[in-house]
Amino acid sequence: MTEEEKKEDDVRVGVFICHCGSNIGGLIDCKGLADYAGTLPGVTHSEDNLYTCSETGLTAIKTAIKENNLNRVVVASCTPRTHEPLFRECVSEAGLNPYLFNFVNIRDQCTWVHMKDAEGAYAKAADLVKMGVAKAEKLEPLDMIKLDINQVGLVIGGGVTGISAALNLSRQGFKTYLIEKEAQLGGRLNNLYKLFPHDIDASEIVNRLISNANNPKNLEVLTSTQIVNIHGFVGNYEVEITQNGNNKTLKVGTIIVAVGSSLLDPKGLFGYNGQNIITQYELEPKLKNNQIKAKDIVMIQCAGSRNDKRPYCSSVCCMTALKNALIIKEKNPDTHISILFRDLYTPGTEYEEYYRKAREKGIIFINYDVDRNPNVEENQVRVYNEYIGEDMLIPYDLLVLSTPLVANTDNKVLAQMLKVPTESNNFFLEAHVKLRPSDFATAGVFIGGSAKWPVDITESIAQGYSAASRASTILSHKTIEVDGATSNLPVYNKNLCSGCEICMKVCPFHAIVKNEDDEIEIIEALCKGCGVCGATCTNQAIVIKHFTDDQIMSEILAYGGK
Amino acid sequence: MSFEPKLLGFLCNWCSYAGADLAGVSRIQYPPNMRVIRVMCSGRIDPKFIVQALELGIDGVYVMGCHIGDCHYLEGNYEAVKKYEMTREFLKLVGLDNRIRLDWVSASEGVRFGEVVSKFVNDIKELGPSPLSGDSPDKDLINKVRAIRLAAGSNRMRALVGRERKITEEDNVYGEKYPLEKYKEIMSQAIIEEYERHRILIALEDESKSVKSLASELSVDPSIILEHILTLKGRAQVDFQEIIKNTPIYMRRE
Amino acid sequence: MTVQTEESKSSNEDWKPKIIAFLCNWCSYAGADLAGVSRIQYPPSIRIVRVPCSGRVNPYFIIKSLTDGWDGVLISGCHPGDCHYLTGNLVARRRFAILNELLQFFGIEPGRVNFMWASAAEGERFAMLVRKATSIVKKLGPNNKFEKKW
Amino acid sequence: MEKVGAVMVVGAGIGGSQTSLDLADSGYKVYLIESSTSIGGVMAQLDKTFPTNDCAMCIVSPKLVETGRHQNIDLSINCVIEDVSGEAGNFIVKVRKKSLFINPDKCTGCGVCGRECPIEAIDIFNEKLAKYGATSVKYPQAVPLLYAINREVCIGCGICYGVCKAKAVEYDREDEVVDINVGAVVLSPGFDEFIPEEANLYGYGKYKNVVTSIEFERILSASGPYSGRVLRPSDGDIPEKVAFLQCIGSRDYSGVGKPYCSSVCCMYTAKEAVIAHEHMHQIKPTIFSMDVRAYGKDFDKYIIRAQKQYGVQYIRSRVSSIKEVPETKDLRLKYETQDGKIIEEDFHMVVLAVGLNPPDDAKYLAEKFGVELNQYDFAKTDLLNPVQTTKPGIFACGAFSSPKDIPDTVTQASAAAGCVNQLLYEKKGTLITEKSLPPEIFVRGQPPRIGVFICHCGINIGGFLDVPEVTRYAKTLPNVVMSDRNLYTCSADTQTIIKEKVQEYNLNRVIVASCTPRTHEPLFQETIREAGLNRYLFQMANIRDQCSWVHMNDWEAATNKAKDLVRMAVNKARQIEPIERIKLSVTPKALVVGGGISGMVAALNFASQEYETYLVEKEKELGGFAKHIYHTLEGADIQVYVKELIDKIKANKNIHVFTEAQMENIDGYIGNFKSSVIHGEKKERTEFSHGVVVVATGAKEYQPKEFLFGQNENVILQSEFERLLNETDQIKNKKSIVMIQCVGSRNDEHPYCSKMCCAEAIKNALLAKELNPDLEVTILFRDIRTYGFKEQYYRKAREAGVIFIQYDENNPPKINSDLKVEVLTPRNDKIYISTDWLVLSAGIYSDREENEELAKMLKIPLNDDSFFLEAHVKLRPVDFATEGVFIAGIAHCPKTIEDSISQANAAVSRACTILSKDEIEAEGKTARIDITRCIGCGMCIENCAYNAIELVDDRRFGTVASINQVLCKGCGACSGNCRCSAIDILGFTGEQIFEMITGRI
Repeated sequence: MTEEEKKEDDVRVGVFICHCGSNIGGLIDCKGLADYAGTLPGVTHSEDNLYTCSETGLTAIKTAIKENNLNRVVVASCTPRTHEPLFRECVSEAGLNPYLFNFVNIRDQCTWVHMKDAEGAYAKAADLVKMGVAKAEKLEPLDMIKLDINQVGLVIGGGVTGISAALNLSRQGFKTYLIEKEAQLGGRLNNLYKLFPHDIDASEIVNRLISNANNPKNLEVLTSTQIVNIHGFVGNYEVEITQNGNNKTLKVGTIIVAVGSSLLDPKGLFGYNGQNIITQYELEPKLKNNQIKAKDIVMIQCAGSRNDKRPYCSSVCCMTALKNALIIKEKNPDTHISILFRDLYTPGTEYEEYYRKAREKGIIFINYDVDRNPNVEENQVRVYNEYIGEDMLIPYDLLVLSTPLVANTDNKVLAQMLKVPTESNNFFLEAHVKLRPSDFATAGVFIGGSAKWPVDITESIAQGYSAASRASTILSHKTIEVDGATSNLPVYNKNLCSGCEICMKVCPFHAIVKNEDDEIEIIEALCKGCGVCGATCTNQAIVIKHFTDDQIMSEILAYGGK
Repeated sequence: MSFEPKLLGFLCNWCSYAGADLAGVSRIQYPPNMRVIRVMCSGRIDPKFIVQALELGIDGVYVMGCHIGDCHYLEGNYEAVKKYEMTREFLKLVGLDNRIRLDWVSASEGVRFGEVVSKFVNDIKELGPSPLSGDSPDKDLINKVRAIRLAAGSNRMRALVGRERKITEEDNVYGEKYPLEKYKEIMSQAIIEEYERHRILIALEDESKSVKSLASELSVDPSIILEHILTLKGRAQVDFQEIIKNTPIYMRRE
Repeated sequence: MTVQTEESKSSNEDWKPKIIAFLCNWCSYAGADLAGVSRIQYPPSIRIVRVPCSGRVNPYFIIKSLTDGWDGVLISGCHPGDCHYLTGNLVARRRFAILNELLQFFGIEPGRVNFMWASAAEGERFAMLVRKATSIVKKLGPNNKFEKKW
Repeated sequence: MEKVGAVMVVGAGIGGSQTSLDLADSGYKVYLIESSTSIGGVMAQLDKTFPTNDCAMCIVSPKLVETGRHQNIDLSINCVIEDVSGEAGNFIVKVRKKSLFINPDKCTGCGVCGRECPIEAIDIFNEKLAKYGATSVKYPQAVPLLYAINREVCIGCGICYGVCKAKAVEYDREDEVVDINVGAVVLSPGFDEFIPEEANLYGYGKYKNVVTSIEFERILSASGPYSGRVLRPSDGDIPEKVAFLQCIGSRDYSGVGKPYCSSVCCMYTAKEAVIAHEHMHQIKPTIFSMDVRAYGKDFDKYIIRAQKQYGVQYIRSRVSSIKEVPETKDLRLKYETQDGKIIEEDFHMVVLAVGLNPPDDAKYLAEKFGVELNQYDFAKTDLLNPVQTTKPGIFACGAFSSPKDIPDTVTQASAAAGCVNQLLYEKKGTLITEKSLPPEIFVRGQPPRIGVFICHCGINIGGFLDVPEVTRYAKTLPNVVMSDRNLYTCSADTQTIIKEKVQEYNLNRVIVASCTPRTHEPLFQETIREAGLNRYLFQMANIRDQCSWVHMNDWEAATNKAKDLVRMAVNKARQIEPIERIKLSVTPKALVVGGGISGMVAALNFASQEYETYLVEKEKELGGFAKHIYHTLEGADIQVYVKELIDKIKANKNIHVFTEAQMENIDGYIGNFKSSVIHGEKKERTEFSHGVVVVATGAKEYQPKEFLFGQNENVILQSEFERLLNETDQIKNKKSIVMIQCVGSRNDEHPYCSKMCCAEAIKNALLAKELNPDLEVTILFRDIRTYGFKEQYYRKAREAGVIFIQYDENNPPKINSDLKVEVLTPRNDKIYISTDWLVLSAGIYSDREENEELAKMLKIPLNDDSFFLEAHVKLRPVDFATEGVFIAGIAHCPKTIEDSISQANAAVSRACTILSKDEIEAEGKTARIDITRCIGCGMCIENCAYNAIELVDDRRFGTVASINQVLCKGCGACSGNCRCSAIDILGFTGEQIFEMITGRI
């Protein structure tokens, strides 16, 4: 008997009631229930077994299918959440399409919870079986959506996160493209002098990463490259790029976003003038070729961050300030350095120790309150000190502002191309902060580094690897199967659809698009099957496979029907 | 013997269904009156499912989903709330609104699942059997509930409820948040209008009638009936048939 | 050279009459358009020929239509006084009064050729007239008075 | 300041559209600014219009379509005037074009967004009786057919963007502010009707069945919410007894309404009553009125027909109160009859004839344009030139200056254009761009190569019939070399595709199967002309409005019908020939017949535009009827005005005056008239040629036979009385004067109102009272018709103690030899008034023999009151059916002096649309005679309403008919009964129609 199912009207349902030892059989008369099932319309075979999920139970199902050439199977036992895959596998082996199977829960949601009311439990079980059979009659064969995967990875952004992700992916054997907007890799790292907490030379890290990136066999680096447009979906992306003038299209399976973040333009912040009032980032190159001669240095933390315009902490500026202060102190110990801070973020073991070292070196830390910002005068800073209850005047001939990292201005454009969301500060928004930090809701796109949230180098590298491994879960298959129970706009409903695009707006996975001849199209590969679009479609044109209106209505009618 | 309510529950697969299973595993006992239909997400519940159940005489319908923010599909339960609120406002027109309920039960709240189901069974017991249950429920009420089901499924209502959340909580096409109370006003106005219009369509199914006879049958002011007849004529669902003694008679057209 | 369409004339219930309609451009043609704009449905039995004025309809057109196998003819112009060309429809009215007698003389059943007035705002009335004409011609059955020309 | 050859017209109702068309046809660039989203104004809301009862939509939409498409008219809708600077000849107006949130270039008006919009907003066009979506068009036949989003009610759900296939919806579309440089401005913002909300003493707003007259228009309209069935808003039943209440918010001194008379309510109420009865024969209309002011041409006849033929009952009484009967929602009216009885009567429905207020933005416009408003907030205009506002270079026409009906509005619209001509005539033609067209490809004799373009129109056609199948089918038809289908054939990009295909397949016939040719034929004809094909090598098949939209649920039948329509179009296309439009030269000179005020004003207007003008007057000197009038009711000095006109004419070198002159002969046709006149005592004869004729021959004062006129020298006419008052002081020793109105008017001999006698009587009565305060003045009247702002003088006369007694038409007052007047009052008790002078208000009559002579020469008709009959009472009130001949003054019908002046300027403006062109193009689709078959029987001549046919002798074929292409309109009435089928109409030839008939078996 081949896979093709029987004719539509010739529905032949088989019902299998499970005793589950005494968990069900102990409370209700399973035999009676099986006989009752036999009387239901469309049921040609019903039986009860001690343990349907056992080997004997499964073989019983397979033989029953063959003997009575059943084209629908209903199993009444425990919960589908654990056993549905098992029974689908079983019916499929018997040549029946796995979706022509329906599960009725008469244990966890019936016998186990109505132990003192056997009669009520039996009545409930009977109704549930009746509803299960009614839905079974309306089931249609579905096939898993096979999706061939282009086993090529793409990493956008050649900063430390991007390089690590690309290295990781290419080392796993996947052909990987690494594209970078600027002329050379390294991103923000090129600008830094030393890296906390071990004061390793930034250029050393960069060169190591770049050298690795340039020689492994299946990694192709494309610098000064811009993305024009991205089409397609998981496993089948086509990314149009331009590299100084000539356009190319890369065919890739997954995309890792590692575009990092950018510096806040300090104009108008505490009288910034670029000469003796500069930012930490402008200080780094000066330290490198040690042009710093200043005697009194003042640093102001949280300059332009943790206010209502940018209500977040960039997590790297405190450590950067300490690092630079220590380097200066080392060069000429008698420079007076005072750091005005609101809260000093040095989490973890090494960072806290770094802070302690700075204190020992005599760097003065003065706390200021958020609504009494220090104000910068000609060559002194006036700051209110809570402890002494009055303003302190700290002279400076060099003032360094620890400004925050902000989201790239072009994040929105990339987000639109990838059809992924950005949060209120325009950083990229991951699928779930705890459970899926490196995924996007839209399948096939992953995220790492300060493109998601400002993080330091170690965290960036870690997130790079995480994104790479998440991507490899897809790239490692030639084809992947996506659950068949997705939403669908069938041909026979095409003239019903008015094109109002409400389904597009209500689908969080951007699985519904308008194709070029302006018709609504559902990308089943991206659809998770939640069915919200089906319940929302104004002209009731969208069908939710395996949970169609018809099927659910038949369950209601079976229960409520007189 | 005492009244045993017939209840129907729609449980979302990832949270409330799992909660129900957990109640089973923990052997929490609760009354057996509720039959469960599993759906992938509470957002899948179409208002017509709920109203169809009540129309068949089921005494109560319970819709359960994940807590806000937990939804496996991110925003499914947000949509469920809006559809539930609309259904409730429709059912208020026939006094059946207290027979439906919406609640969030997470996969770890086995105990709570038992409690809420028991409470629902008791509340419905107190309320008594649905006026539509029994073997000869009053025909007028059946037509009213059927009108509600058709109205809730109408193109206009599905558009309004489909866009409500995004427009009032995020932004509409002009980039502004539309004030919620104003949207609710539009919704309530639309609900009443579509309800009355579909009652007219049902009343015209068996025979053509005049505005005045429809007004008395539906106990709605004749001038409002006239306005509805005009709109239905615009939608080519109703048409003018003839004039008998100065009174135009309208017929159903499909 | 005329082309044969596959539609053949079956004489049973679902036979659809083919009616040619001469509509004056300024009033009745506009009325037909308004029926469209207001989505008023009427039987698909008529094929409309636009003429500048009902006065343009030469009696010979009507007779030619009947001899060439149309089952019915409809001529519609502006209400008296509305005519864009002042008196075109009055000329037509006089002409068709005489033509009616001639048609009876030929043995054409009354109702197969009908004259009517519809203004640009009377979409619904136009649809009602088409329904009426179609039902009359349907009752009269196919036009087999003349030997077929094709 | 350099003058600009462009004009701005503010407000695109029927007035604004007419002015724009006149000016655009005379070579000016016109910027037509409309505040709402479609042109047509209030007239588009009307079902039928008085006095001819023709359907408003039938006559106004062709004019609106023409306005929308005219090459020289730049129409902008949804606009607000922001700022005005400059002076006559050169204004700069800042206009804000508010965004429609829909791109006008892309929107094809297919309407899917309106249908899918979930919002239901109140439809103001249908006066709140219906609802439409937040995205809507004002009414189905709107011009331009554009949808707009009403931002107040729109919730921003985005559905319209999704469903619009033309991607025309742009939510972020900004307003556009533009500075427009024009030489003159014409304000025609129309009026707003009085809303009786506050004065709900008549229950409006409280009782459902009390509606205003404008709402009743929508109830009557076949395209209105009730599809033309008159239904009661309370329960949808047909009201048998309908009461119409006149003067709601007019002639109201209580401060709620306005003190003036709104001029049009008497007539539109009579029309609404007539049409209501016509739609539903069971309706019995009753009209509660004071005076019935039916003063216009054929208005009185209309009232008489309403009473006799349609059973309309008039009760002369003011209804005191209306109460609603709760159960039946009927209305109980309480009123007092003429003979003093108080009656309570139930009606099913009440219609309040609301008056006309100035437009809501009158103050705003006045302040922006710097024009003054009069005490009633209407535009203040010059007493003797009602279109000239207080600011030079800015004119006002229509209801903005005073409440008036459509014929007067259209006349004033042309008058305003006439005045603009006088101001900017040097700049004519400077700003308009002639389209440069490629030479026409010669196709005659080539085998037909037909291209067929089938339209989807988004889903409007494609959604209901199988467009690909129809396209495939079209390809199989003989001579069709190419057929393809497009989403929107009328969109701008598809026009380029059509042009490319014409080149690529070198097509010589093009067929478009889409919507109605009425609105889209000119667009496609223009496109194929730009591709080098003669305009007329084009055919349309209407497969939307007359196929897909009306057979929505019958996919198969609709597809078959579409195939048939396409084949019929192809069959006809095989027979079409290119048609040349005949060009005619124009002699830039004008002839004005009649030297009264109208004639003189017309002649001066022509001359001021440097057109040579011939003025022919049959008397010894100029002046005409107005010579013996001293002042108008409003106080303008006519004697001085007439003298000034005569001096200006004598001084003007462009005007040749012929006095004591008689037209000997006028022949030729538009643009090429040749006339000869016999003038002076010595009866010299002069010949001259000219391009246009203005008939201003005036009319005569009625010489009464009744009331002992002629036998007793104390029985005098109003004109004589005015002379006595102004030149003698005999009035001082008179004790009592009695005036009798409607002498020689509104009777069987002259069944029309002479319009100016009431005003004359009240003017003289006031003057007499002023000269001799304790003089007793009694006016015996049938109706006092002091319409518009003249109402205030009627009020003054009453306050001055003049006694008004109404007499019934059937027993008029009697007079005996010793001047004792016996009159029967409405309460039918007899009273006797002795009088020193009996003053008769004699009407105006027109002498048939005198007019007949001129009528024959110009081939123009007279109506049965022997006044001249204009082409169309509403839309062409100053034109004759015969092109190139125009009418002004009381030769058209009795009217006041300022109206005559307006009509004179209007006639000149209409004439300038011809004189301003070196050559004019005649309509292409005209009749052609095959003289070999014509036997010269002359049957066709009677049928031609435009006298375009005459019998001529031909050398070879004897007397044959010959058609003047210029005058022929192509209606085909002549060809219908040509016995030897010698006449054919190009574009609708017999051959073509035969092919369409036989093509379909």
